[in-house]
Amino acid sequence: MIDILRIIVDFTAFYSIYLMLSVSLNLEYGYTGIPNFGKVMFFAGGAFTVGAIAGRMLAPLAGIDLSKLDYCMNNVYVGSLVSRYLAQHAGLALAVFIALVIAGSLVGAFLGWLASYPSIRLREDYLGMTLVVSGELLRIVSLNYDPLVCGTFGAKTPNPFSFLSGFAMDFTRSAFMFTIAMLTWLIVGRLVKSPFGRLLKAIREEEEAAEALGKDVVKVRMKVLMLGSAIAGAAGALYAFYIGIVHPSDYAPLRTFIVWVMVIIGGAGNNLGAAVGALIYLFVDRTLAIAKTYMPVLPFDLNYLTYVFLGIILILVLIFKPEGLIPESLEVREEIREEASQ
Amino acid sequence: MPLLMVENLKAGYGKLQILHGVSLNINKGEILSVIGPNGSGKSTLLKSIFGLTTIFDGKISFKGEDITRKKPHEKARMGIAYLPQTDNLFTKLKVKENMLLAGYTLSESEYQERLKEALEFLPQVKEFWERKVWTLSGGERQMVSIAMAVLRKPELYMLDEPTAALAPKIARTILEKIVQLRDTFGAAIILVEQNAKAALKISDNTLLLVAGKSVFQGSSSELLQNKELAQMYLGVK
Amino acid sequence: MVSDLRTINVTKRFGGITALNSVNIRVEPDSIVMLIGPNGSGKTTLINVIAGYYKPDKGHVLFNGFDITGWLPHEIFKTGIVRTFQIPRPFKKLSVLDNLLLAVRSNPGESIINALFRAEKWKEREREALQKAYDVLELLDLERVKNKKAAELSGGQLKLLEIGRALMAEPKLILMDEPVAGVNPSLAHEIMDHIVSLRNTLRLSFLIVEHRLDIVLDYVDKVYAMSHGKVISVGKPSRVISDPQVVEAYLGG
Amino acid sequence: MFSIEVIIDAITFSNLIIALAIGLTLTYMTLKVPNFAHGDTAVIGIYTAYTLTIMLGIHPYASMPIAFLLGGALSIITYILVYRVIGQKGGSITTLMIASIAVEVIIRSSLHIYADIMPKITSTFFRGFTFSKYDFSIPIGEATLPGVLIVSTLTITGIVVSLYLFLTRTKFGTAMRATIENPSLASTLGVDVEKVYLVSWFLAGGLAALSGIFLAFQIPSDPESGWGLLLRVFAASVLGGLDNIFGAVLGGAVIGFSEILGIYLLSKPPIGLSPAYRPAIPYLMFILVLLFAPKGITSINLKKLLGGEEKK
Repeated sequence: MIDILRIIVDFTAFYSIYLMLSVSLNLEYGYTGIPNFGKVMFFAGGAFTVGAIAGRMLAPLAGIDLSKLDYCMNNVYVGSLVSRYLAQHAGLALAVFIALVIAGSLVGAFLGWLASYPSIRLREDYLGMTLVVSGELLRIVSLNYDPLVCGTFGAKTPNPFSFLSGFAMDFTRSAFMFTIAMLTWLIVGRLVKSPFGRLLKAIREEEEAAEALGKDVVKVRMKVLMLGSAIAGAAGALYAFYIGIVHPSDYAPLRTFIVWVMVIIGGAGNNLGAAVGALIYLFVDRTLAIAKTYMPVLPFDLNYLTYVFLGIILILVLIFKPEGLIPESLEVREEIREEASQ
Repeated sequence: MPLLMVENLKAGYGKLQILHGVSLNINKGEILSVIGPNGSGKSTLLKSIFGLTTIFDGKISFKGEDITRKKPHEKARMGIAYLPQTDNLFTKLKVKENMLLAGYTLSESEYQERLKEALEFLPQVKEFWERKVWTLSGGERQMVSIAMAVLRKPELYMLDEPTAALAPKIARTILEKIVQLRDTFGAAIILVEQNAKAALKISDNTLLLVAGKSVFQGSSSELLQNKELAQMYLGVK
Repeated sequence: MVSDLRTINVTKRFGGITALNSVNIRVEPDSIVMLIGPNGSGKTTLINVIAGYYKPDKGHVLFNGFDITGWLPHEIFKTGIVRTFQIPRPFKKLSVLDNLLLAVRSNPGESIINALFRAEKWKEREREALQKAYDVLELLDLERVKNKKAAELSGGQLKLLEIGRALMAEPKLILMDEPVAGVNPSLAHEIMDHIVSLRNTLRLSFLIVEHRLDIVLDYVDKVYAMSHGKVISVGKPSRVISDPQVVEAYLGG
Repeated sequence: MFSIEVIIDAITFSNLIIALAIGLTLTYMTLKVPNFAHGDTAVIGIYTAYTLTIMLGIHPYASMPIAFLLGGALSIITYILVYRVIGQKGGSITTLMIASIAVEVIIRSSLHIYADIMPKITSTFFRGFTFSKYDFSIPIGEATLPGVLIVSTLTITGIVVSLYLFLTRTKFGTAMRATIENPSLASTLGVDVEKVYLVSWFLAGGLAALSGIFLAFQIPSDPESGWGLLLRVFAASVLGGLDNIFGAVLGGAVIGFSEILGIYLLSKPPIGLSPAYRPAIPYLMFILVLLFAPKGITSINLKKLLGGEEKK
């Protein structure tokens, strides 16, 4: 019984992270038409923020003098001491958790602002390539520049939920993550139903006509990329805390691909589609991961087969159901209409 | 039997109807000029005959055969050459490469023979034989595109504003060449012209198009004497 | 509503071609002004310069005395000049109603913060906009299709929607690029009737580029004829179309 | 300033990037979409050669024609099954790019599965191998020229020259260039546009697989090698303007040389940068090119030099 609960709790944590990523890509691509092929960069931005700051910032509190020892060589040790310290200070631990998630989203937003510079000027194909390359550039720098997240060592992240233990800890952590993810989903859902969401679709459909109607297209695109990247950054921070270590090689372009799979299968331009897409992906992924432990030993890593399947499914959807499972809906604006007729 | 016959053609782009019933006839060895203010559907008429628009209603027959629903390349093979106003040449390619492509479907010996004919007709083309098209002037380009058409020996030429944006002197040379096309090859030519006066001078018959409808159809001299031409042309009455 | 547009010696070159050569026009308050001329005479270029899509090489565009030369399209919109496109550019996947609502001037709901947290700021505005949109729908006879995707409209309806969006924007001056091209004559006359009544009731001004002289001429106050980037004739419609220079330009002398 | 070894490295590496950039540009010109699976096609060539070497004892250089055919065939298959279908259904550029990324993931993951399975059959590692032990070398004076330098230089020169002759001297080659510029005009003249596209994709895939083999003579290869190559090839092709094959040659040379010579200089004192930053050089160049010369170096210079007209 506890096994199933554990699986559900673990699933919820992952779902929270992927939900945020797919919601943010859907906002950018589905609603505004920005093909963000560098999603992983903003996700990494948030995770690196946690990896770079958390251990170093809290070490003095745990009684460690970082001037006397090499942080990167000892960061696992430092991390566990910090976690032990946080276990005694639940309030501080949660404050650190929230603060770093916010910091991660700010860093994401900053990277989004940087990326918006080319994204305003470039055609979609060039933009796609640029964002992929930028993401790889960040990964190479982070792999080799130790002061960031200790390069190939990776940086241990302290566990802000160490004041609890066992299932209670896992449950609380997942509950926190899920709350943040649901809030994000609801907020974005509210946003895309508002006149702002309508404006995004208009820019996606006909940029010049939107300009002719007085819309500052450049500024709106910039805002969207910053908001989407802030969400991705927060997701990265949550992921860093959840996994317990930030390792640059974890932030490979394949992650971007997975988010695209979720958005396309779920249905671009529909906030519910993003949630459903993430659910479907995660269900397939987790089921296979669990099945793996019960299966006879395969002559190859099952993950690769999963990716082959995902790729094929994605192509089939693009060919036969390009609008996704839950297509974009036509906004009828019932509520306001009724009020208006009164 | 006329070479080409268009009956009550209604056509446009997607849902947008531009032609609201146009009819015309043209015989071998005849120049028909299509004139009218812009926006009246002159270019659309040529495109529709060639099969590049949505046809809602009407009939197009060529040499007695119904070609209303035929595809452009089939019409090209039947002997209709359509020279659009722009994008009628490969600008990044040399003139000689453009000519080679005009004879793409011909055998080598046939190609050489036709090329000789085409260059006899338009000897000027030899002067810029090795140059890339984008380095040519507008008039030179027009020469090349006519030479490309001649190479394919069509029975019907459809020329969309061949003198647009050309200096008057060069425009006259092009119009002279068009007359020669008729006289040398006995071809039929539909000529869309903005410059109505110049077109009327060289054409046998004229079709005046206003707002997607044929307003006048008949001999050019008749129209030239018509005092109300100007008013009709402007589409005021 | 005040609206006085002038261009002063506006010149625009593309490469070696002078598309506009020192053009001076004026659209007086409460007037319908028409631009005519053969292909390539520079009419649409002039519209694009006024609407901010091109920057002129020389000259000025003045609106109500303000120099708006070189402003960006969305800045020009804020002054009260609204344009329509020759080929309609609807937001295809949005409903007709949403297409209209999008044209609302400085909608507070189009900011992220307001959209999320200050519904009271924009709901009211949205309600007003909706009332107005219904008026526009009725005016243009588009009520039946209000909840259809714009992509499903006919060509004529798209033309009307294009005008509808301009009306929603509380314009002072509407620049219209071929509003009745490709529209059947009875609808075209209706559109022109609307334009006249808008001029009379809302006191809007119009600058219209159109080739369908047969339809439009009767409705306009003043005509500018252009040829090769220059204004060659100006005045009452009847005068301009009988001007030998204009006829000559059209026939290509 | 540079030792002969560094120069040799730079030439060999540039040859590879040039060959790949030519192929990427060819397919880009047909669909206007960057083919994300292009780098993986090169790795398919590597694995083809490696498998033939391990199992049949065929020398990697001798496998080049087989790799060429296999890469070309695979490239055509993906074009027909994926890009053409989506294109005909009216898919946007972004849709085609997503599909291309999906193809990339499928090929790369399949290569991983292959690299997992094969060692169990052949008892040999299928990751991190090189062909260097199969290479020959020619001593010239003080230096030793590795075989891959000679073979790759001859091959790439041969390819560029024959491609040039094919595109400019043959009727079909001329038709290819014409189709790329204006497909609808070409089709009205009787050119089979579809055939042109198939040939382009075949050549692109074939060239990639064939030249991929050179990479394994220089550095250890595995299924991930294609991704890093791809991004360098993006840089090279974009630098070349993505609209002409000879721009791709120039772009490939510039990127290849800057990477090898650049990291050599930067890793020496006083800077002493870690050589692991090597890929950052082409990536940075890519971003700079897009920000400051988005149409590529060749297009700008050509236009200014020849005083050509502006084209929309």
